[in-house]
Amino acid sequence: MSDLETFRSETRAWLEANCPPSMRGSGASAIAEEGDSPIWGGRRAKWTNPDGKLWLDRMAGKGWTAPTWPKEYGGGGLSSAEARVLQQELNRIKARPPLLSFGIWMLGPVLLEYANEEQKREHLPKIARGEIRWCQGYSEPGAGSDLASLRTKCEDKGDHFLINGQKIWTSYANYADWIFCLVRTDTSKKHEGISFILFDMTTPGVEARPIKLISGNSPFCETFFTDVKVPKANLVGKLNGGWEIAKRLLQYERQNISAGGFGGGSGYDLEHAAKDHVGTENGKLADGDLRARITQHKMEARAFALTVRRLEEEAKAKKGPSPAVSIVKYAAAKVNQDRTELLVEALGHQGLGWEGEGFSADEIAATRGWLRAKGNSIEGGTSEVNLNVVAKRVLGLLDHQ
Amino acid sequence: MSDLETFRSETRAWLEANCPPSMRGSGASAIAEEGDSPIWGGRRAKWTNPDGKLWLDRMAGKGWTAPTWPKEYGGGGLSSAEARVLQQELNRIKARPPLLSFGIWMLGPVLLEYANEEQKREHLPKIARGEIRWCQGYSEPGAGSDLASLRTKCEDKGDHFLINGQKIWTSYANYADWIFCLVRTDTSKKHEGISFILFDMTTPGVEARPIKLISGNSPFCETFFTDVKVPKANLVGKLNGGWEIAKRLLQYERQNISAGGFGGGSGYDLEHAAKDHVGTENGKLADGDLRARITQHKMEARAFALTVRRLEEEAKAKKGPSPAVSIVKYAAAKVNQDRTELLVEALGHQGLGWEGEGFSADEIAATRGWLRAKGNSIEGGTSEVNLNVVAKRVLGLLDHQ
Amino acid sequence: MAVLSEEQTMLRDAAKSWVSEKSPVTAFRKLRDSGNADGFDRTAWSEMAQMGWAGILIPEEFGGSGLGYLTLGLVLEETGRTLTASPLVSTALTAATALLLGGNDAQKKAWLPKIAEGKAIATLAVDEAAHHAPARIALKATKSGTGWVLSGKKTFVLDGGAADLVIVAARTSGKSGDTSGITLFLVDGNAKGLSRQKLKSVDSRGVANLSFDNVEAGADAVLGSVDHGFGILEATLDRARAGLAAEMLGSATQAFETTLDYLKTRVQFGQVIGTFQSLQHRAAKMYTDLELTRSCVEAALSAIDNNSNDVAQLVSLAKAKANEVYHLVSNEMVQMHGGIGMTDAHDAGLYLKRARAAEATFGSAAYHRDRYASLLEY
Amino acid sequence: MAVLSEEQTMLRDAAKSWVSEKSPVTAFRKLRDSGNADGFDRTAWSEMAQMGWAGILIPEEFGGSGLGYLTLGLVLEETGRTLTASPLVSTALTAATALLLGGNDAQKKAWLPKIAEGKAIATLAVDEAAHHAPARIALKATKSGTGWVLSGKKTFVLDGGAADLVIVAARTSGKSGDTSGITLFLVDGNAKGLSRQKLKSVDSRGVANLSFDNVEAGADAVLGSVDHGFGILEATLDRARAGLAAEMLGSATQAFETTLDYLKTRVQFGQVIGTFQSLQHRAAKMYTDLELTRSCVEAALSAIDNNSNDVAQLVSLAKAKANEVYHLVSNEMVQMHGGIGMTDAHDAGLYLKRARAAEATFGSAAYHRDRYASLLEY
Repeated sequence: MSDLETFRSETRAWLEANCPPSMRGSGASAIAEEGDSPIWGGRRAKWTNPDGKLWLDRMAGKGWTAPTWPKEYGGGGLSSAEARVLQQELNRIKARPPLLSFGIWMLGPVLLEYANEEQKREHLPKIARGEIRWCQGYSEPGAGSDLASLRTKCEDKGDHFLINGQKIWTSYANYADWIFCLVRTDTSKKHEGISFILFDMTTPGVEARPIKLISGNSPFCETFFTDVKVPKANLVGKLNGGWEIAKRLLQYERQNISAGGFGGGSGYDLEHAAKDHVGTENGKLADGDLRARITQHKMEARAFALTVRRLEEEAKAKKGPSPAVSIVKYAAAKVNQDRTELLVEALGHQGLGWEGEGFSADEIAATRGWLRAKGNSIEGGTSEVNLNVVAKRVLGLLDHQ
Repeated sequence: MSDLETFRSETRAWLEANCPPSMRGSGASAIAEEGDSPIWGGRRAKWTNPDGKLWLDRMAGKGWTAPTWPKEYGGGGLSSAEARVLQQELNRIKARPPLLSFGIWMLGPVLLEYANEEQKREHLPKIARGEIRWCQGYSEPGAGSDLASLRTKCEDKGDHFLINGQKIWTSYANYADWIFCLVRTDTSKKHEGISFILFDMTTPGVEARPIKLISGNSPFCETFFTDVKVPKANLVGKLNGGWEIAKRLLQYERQNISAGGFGGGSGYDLEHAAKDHVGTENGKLADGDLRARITQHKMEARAFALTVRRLEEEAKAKKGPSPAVSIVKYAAAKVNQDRTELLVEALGHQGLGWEGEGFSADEIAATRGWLRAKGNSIEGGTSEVNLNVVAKRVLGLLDHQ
Repeated sequence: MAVLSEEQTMLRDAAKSWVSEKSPVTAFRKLRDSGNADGFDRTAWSEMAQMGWAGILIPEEFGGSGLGYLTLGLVLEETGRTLTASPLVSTALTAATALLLGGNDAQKKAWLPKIAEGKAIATLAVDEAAHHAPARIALKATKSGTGWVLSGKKTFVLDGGAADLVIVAARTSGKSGDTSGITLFLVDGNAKGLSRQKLKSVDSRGVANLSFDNVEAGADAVLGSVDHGFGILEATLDRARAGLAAEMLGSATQAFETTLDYLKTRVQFGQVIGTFQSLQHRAAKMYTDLELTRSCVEAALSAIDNNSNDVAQLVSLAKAKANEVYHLVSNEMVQMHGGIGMTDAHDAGLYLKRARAAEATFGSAAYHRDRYASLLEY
Repeated sequence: MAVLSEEQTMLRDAAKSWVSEKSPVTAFRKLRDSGNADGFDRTAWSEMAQMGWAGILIPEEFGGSGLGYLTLGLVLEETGRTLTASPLVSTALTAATALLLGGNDAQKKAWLPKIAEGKAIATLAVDEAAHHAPARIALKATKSGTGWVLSGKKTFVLDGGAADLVIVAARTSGKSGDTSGITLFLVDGNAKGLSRQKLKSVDSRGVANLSFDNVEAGADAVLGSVDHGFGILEATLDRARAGLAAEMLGSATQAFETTLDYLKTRVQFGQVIGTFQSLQHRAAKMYTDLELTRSCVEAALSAIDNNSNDVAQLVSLAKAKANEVYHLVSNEMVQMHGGIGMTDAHDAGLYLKRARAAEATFGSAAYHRDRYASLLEY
């Protein structure tokens, strides 16, 4: 039996023994919308279900919340092959993710690459154990697609930095313990005047106001900084060297999206919803028009999933990401928006409830998920920016003069 | 009985008496592709069917080849209301157009507006009588969408102009008697260095080479000018004042397209072709996917026709074209391309014949028409240019800086 | 824009100014946040009625102006621009049409003047499931003595919670799916045995599920003739669809104009984003679709006014195109506004939500494509 | 691009260089203008066979290399890039597959070595009308003595005019539309009673209509078992569809790259037109579709090589996506080239014509969407 197969059987056995029954079964993606879900961890985690804490601690104990990170930083030290096996085994028993964390998805990888030893030892283990919950301070009201035009000021006051400004679309800032933040340390240059810095959200002068979305949820905040004092040791990488880190982190963010595409919304299965509400004629959906469009979508979704897998294999073989990864974020957004639109259409009026009597939980989730999905082509780089990137970096087309 | 109704009954009676039986019944649009169709008139017209000449002469006699032009220039002097009645009566008996003519559609209107009295008296009656067939010398190999970058040189040699250069996409130049042509009379300016000039295609130094299209037809030519001597009296409007005339003429060209949209290709009716080849299940096309797309197209085609009618009514009421006319060329091209694509799809392999045994004439016409239609979004201003125009002139969006 | 009579132009302009003064989008937002159970503002509705809008379809003898459908469409387009939620569609358009097409003199006398005055809210109750399907009527009406007893349910009835009069499509013979055997009944909104469940829909309009438990209706409650109600029902629905399409055209047009303004002001990469060609072309295509749709909506409304024989075709065309263009524009409104368009504080979400609700009402685009194809027999 | 073995990489590179040297688009154009009746160049075909391409699917014992479908797909992608017209699809892919899946040892011995050598042209004759419909088999095979007699017609048979061997799907029981009652027969291309009408198709490939007038076939001509040929037929078609999808992917990729080069060189308004954002976004979307399609094509071919149980699904996915992307790219190739793309002298028209012919072969996108939905039981 190959090492990998040994690893698989051991993993399977361990999961059988250690994954609490209440942590099995789907729903993780739905939970991801709720800010107070225990699975996000952090200082202020509310353990509505103690099994959540148990599951997190057991997985963190093995370093499997961050399977491929080095052991010395609280990771599992697994090879990507082993990590894939672990994920397959987790999927097999429909285990909930032990920890949802921007620290693991986005910050960790760049700290491993750009942070100094002290910063790694300080932050990575706490991320892996789910002790500290992080949020991302990137966009500003005037700096959306054009992120590098950000203006949040960071002044060198000798023994500390002083930060003043405003961020927007900071995910769950109202629940986060720390923030990784892009700040302007030189106003004379654009990209070369940006630094990447970390600080505690409880520092005086930090205020996070949740933003209510059209879906009714508030996964994002406006975050205000007024004379926030930050130790100089919290700067990651070089002063004015933050843009490179910022771009790399966005790559990880997009790869993270690519891993599964956008989920969220209702678990309601599209063709079954259509069968229930539109009916069938000798086995086929009665509405041939809708059936054709559902199929077109399902094919595109399948093609997307196959592409993500192919790109992973190629990246593994080539020891580097294929240029095609830049299409993934765009495609992921389109696939999820098409799915949620079709689901709402298939449900008819039942898919257009806001709350209260007359609508099932799945139906409400479908409505909310459809609305939430509109953000997929905006958050983390708009689809327009994605297409610009493909045109210029991959296809080699030039800027308009 | 209103004057208009009197006019209608008189017109109907006259047409009954004067439209030869062989000139009734459809087919005009198909004929439009054939360069040697008698209905184009001109010095070299081949009257394969003498009725064609008869029909032309009778209509020209009443000035009804150019119904709304003033009588003194060979027109019918009709009001637009009367002209509409005439058209309705022609349609009623499925009369073929007595004359297909770029002279009537495009050149005539601008001559009426910009030419001097002598030029009007010289050219308009011959156009109306179909004695002189005209072609359009606009595009050049290097000046397509960017028409104003044209380089065909026109030098003032004191007693005459000397023209050197090359035109492309000159419709039926190989059959035309005269050309209306855009030339560069000042190389120091772009738009302000263009003049609008007329000359005889038999002038020494003029050569027209047909271009074979992907459809197999050759409705266009490359036209070469080598030291072509043109009388100075042939300049229309001011020297270097040709761009205004050029733009106005393009408007007439697009309005002319708008009148009926792009036709051509097979008369084969879309849903009947689909019924024949795809079959039906309890009255509906067996292929629900194709049925939905055919319907989407038929709805768009109907919406387009209704829009053309509405714009005409509004223009009449407002005494001026609605800004919305600028969408017509774009929409007309899309509608015709969708129709021809769907027809070929509905016909399956039978819609993919080039010539010879195994395919009916209608099927071959469908194939050729589908290929020819690809040019609809290119000729007379590409769809991209149309959309730019709408964005800037109608929606008031600015150029990229 | 169709060529209008002076009377129509005056009414359209009056609507424009009233809507912008009295009923901007902020008014609808306030209504939504107030949790108003009716789903519309009764004060605003009485003002609309005073301006004669509730009686545009109703002949002068019954207290209206009888100006017709194209005229009502002009008003609906204006109210649609600001998402004004009112009984215009349920009462002044749909119910009034049913009474005009099917009502006897007594029925007209009883209801039309009240509707024209804005004193009565009325609605049509057709569908019984999530998708529009006028022939799928299972709600049973059985003879009892001289009258009838109704039992069954109706779903997503516009203003069904507030309605004083509910015009109910009931099954008097045959089975669900048959076009024959359907009869229309006038039922009092407060009739015994009728229970109404007000729904919280995504677009905050007043819709309700109604359930009928042996609701009694007299012989005089029958609208039109027994078992042959489908003709009136379809004709009524076609007029309702055309009017709703006009409202949707207004909403889509405003959504487009608001987005266009944003394209002209929002700066990124040192440029007003409206200078980016891909956005310009998308905007130009939306404008094209809006113009095509306007032609269809106006043609459908005029065909109704002229009793043309192609009303059904033109109405399905108009509703399908209105669905498609409002769907597209409402999505682009969010996308082109970027993050701000995702916030509840911005209007984009309100247009998006109204779009889908209106698309599903009286037939989706797919429903009308199928109907159009069937009318053309393929 | 899938992760390839060294052997696959070598073969792919060999194909790349042979195609660019010996079979550029100009070669196909010359073939077309020469009015060659076969629809392919026999010298080129024997060169391809010498390189082993005709035997990629055929086991070594029968003179092939048995490298499998993903490998053949690599070659087809390269030949597709330059629109190379050859019997690869009809013979090396489709007919070879049918023999491998259904043939007995004698039949394999008789034909596979000749195919691998490039000495025999073979094809599969299925459809009898304008649209692909594998169960709609009316061509009748009736028992006569120990053998059979075939009568009926087949349409648009690839290389049907040049084929030495025609594998015919015939009806031995039941009625057209039934999946049972279909039997496959090996028929000599020159058999008595078989008349072949070579067609001039828009893409100039060698297709023919065949009519069978009491064509005799011995008992040993039956491929597989009587009345149960549909299983082999569908399995064969799925492999043919996947291979054709690979060829189409190659054509679409080249059409895209040629267009991209033009965008980088053509100047209008003082700009290289590739700098216009609307064209950039359209190009980026085409690139995205090409990448998605590549994943589907490679997944389908690998699934065939691995005998996965989802071959049918993945193949319909791959063919549908290949149809859609080649359709889109071939249209954009003409549009983005402008006037020059409309001329017969330019390659755009050749790609456009091949696109539609390939789309219609072995099932349109709509056909495979319908099949995919049926496989998923909705």
